[in-house]
Amino acid sequence: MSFPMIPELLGRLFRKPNTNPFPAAQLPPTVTGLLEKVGKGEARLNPPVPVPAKLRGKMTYNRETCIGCKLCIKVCPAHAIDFIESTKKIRIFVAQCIQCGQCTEVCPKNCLALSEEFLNASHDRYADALVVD
Amino acid sequence: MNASLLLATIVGTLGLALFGIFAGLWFTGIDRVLAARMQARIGPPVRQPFIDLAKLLIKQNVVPANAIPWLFNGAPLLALASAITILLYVPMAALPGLPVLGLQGDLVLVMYLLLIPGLAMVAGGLASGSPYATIGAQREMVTMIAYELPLAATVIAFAWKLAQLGALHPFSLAAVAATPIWTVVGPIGFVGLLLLLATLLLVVPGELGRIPFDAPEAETEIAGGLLVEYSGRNLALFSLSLAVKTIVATALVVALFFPWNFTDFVALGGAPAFAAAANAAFFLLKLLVVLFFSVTLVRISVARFRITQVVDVYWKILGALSLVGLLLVMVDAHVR
Amino acid sequence: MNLLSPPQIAEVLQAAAGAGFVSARCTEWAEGVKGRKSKQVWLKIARESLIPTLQRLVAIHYPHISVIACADVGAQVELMYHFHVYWGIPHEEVLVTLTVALDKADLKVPTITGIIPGALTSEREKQEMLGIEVVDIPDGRRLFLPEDFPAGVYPWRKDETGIPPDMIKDLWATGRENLKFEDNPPPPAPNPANPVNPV
Amino acid sequence: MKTIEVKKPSGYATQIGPAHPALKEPVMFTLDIEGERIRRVDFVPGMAHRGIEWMGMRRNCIQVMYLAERICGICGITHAISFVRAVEQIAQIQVPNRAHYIRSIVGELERIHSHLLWAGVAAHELGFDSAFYLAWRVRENVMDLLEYLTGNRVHYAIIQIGGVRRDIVPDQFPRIEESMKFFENAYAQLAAVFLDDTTVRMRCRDCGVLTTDEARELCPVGPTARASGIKKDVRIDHPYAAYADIEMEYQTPDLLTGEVRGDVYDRIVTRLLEVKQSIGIVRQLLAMLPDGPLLAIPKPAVLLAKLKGAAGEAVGRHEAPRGEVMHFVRLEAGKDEPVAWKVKASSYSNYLSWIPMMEGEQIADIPIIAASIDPCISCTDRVALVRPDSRRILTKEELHRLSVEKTRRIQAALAKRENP
Repeated sequence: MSFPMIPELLGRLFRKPNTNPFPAAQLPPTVTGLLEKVGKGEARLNPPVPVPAKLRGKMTYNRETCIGCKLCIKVCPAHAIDFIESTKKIRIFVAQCIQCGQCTEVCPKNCLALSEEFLNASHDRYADALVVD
Repeated sequence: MNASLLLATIVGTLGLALFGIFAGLWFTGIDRVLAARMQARIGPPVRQPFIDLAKLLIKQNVVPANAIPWLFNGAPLLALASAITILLYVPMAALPGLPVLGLQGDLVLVMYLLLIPGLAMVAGGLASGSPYATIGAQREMVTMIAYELPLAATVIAFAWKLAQLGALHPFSLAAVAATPIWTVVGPIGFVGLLLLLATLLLVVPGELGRIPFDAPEAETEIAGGLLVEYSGRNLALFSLSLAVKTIVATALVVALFFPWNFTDFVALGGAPAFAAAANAAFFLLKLLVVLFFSVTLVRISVARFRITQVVDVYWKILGALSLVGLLLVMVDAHVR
Repeated sequence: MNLLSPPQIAEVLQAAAGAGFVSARCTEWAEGVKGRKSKQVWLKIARESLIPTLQRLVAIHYPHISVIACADVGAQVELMYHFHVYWGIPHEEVLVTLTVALDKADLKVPTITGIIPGALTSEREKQEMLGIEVVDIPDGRRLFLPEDFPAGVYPWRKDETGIPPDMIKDLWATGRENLKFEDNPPPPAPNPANPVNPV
Repeated sequence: MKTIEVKKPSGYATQIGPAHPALKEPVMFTLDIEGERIRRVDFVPGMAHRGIEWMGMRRNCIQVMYLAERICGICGITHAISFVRAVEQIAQIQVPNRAHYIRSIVGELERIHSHLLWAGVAAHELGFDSAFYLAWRVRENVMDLLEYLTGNRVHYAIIQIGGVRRDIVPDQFPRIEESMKFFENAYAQLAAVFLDDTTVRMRCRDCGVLTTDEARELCPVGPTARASGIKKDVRIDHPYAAYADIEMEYQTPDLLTGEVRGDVYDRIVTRLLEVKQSIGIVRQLLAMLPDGPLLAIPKPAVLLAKLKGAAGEAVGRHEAPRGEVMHFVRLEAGKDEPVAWKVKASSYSNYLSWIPMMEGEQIADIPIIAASIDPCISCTDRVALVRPDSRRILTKEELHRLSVEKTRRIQAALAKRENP
């Protein structure tokens, strides 16, 4: 009869939990209430887990250097990039983008890059924060 | 029964019901937080069971189409009521007026009353008409039958010892509270009592349906088993009955094995109310320690048993253990 | 046991295929610093000699069936039975692919679950995805498609029995067409046969 | 197959799934049970079928590679490596050796993370939640390492046709070595919790047995086959990537327990042995990492042009954590998209072995037996079929309106029932 879990459990009783309490340790009464307090500086959100250097997050797009060659549209697996005929520029929908970074490699003018911004959740797929153009 | 005794009984019952529910929910909360911390998690706030209860009470109470409505709705009430009635018989920290019906009932009655919440869940499960609930009901009955043997052996050991010491009512809880069992046995009896304590500590998870004996509500096998069709107020009543049963099961262990009070160790001169409060606090502490070792630690350090293994463990291993404990207590009585 | 080289395997299977034999070729592919070669044998055979060739292959070494692949090549549907022999011996595994071409008028093929029960999943999938009838398959029910999937529609076929355009939903375009950006008229409907939300 | 003859015709049918706490993904088991004993089991997959092969035949090869990577949430790189190797054989692209080594290293790290994820899920199926938290806590280390090396915890996007897109540079070696050391002593603790624990042994020994000849006939792959004593491992049988350069051994349970019984316990043993083996492989490959270019054809545009000219068919294989993954690809000159693309995931071959495992067992064992082959149902379901209703796509507002209407209807019905 052996129960190897017991020493591990009792040991853990006197150590800090492993969970990173981002954004808050317990669920606040109302999330919007908490966010307002944070806005007014009365409350503070716990920081997320630190992110490594070359994390593939939200797209960034330099509109000036783009020449409208549409190569990025050709390699994008997720149809995340739309071409704007009138201005010969592109528009990227972050909600569809799968952060593969293939367009950043194929672009002859290097105007596309992946930032380290990963907090992109939103209720509206086409919110302003989620459309890069 | 004259009017004042009737009035005292009613008030006592209401008080004990509130205490059972309130302390039960607090202990469930503490149990969840301790379990979380031991698994390196933050865990919910300690008042989480109260929040769950409030949420359940405002949720819709769905009665399935092919269920038997009166039995389906009656079972949770029966479960809660019977769990509270057991509280009336269990002695708690020698507080005046407790146990409310201490003179009428004894250990055998408590053993039978312990079965009624389980039977109520079985009735509720069978009445809800879902295949998962039927399987859960079968398993609950088998679990109840299984843990009767070690529980009975332990109770008989106490009664035999008290009868041997010449007690008038060997099964009565007052007699058990009066003579702490550890002081009246020799070294062999001491070992026997240790075996019986271990058995009773492992019977508690069976009574409460906690891992490793939670086959009736096995979440990953039959999706909540007995309680799969319950929601809203009915589920709230069942969770309350489980909370009260937590107090009952641990109070039984404390009443049998640790009947001492705080005042036995430290002579408190002050007002009797102060001594009563100290005793009550000491009693709650004893409950918590028993809860930790018999429920919290056990339910996170082992996996869930199949129903056949539950019967094997209770009849073969714990059954043998408790019978050996009983024999040792008997042998000890003759050797001294 | 003595291991046959890929050409020898091709020869032995060609003999077993008899009249049904069409063509065979062996290929190799090396990877890594040491350049150890992995070996493949590709055989094209007729439907009738599928079972005898497979029985001969079982005699060489009990094969592991990976999957029955398929391709719609216009007039015919080709089934590629991918087997592996000499598994269990380090670096010696040989891929043996038996390609059976069935013309669309008569899409029948004998089941091989008698010899290798593990092929049942593959055969059931080919039945529902290509409309092939596997003769005396032990369990011919649908596998991946829902029961109420329209009969007569076979998703992997490229002809008219394939997926009709109106069943295609371009989910990535959902909601994009009625977006109003100041400098951007809505993009054209991506699939003319399936007008996206012609509001 | 092991068939159970049953005297009494009693018993009734019950059903587990498609949505059930034990199943992490939708698959439906229909069971003929008698009391607690299972007489006959039938399963219906296909609820998570997303039409990836159909979509693949309408995209060029670079796009298909990222599509392949998303067939499975846990073993993304296995599908990417298999597809890419098939296309490279057709287009005759020789991949530089450094890329082979990096592919194998990330493949082995993914095996560690996948096996630990499985160990946690299996513990949860047994009701042993502390082991679940322990396994997933230990797994966080390799997830952070993968995020450090490839920029993302799950979908690594490190594979490209003709090589890899990111390098593992020497100043990342200490971080990798530190993780491998962490995993060595974590392995000892996991082995104790999962193998020596009495209750786990009570639940898993001789439960869900797949005998050796059943395993040979039904052609399961990966740990499911090796736990029944079948020596089948693509990394050893089929020389590819960096695995051709190192010596490895088939991980069967007798290496640790001295016997092979083919039950759930042996599958736990096989997977834990593989975690230990993977640690060794990663260290070996890091030591032998050759230098050289990362990509045979650096510019994607040039690569696309070359692929457009390629023609032929080939098979790409890789040993996924759950077993052999195989992609059959056929390209035609002048066409961007593959003419034929057949994906065979490991659970595709392991599905059939559920039947002999479950017959004769108790209901309580279904979750752990179902989980013991580590099913990846999203891998195996790949065609999405939307109900062909004639109406157009429902926008969010319309869906919201429909659900509000439905709630009103239910409330009206309830009100009518309360006071008819």
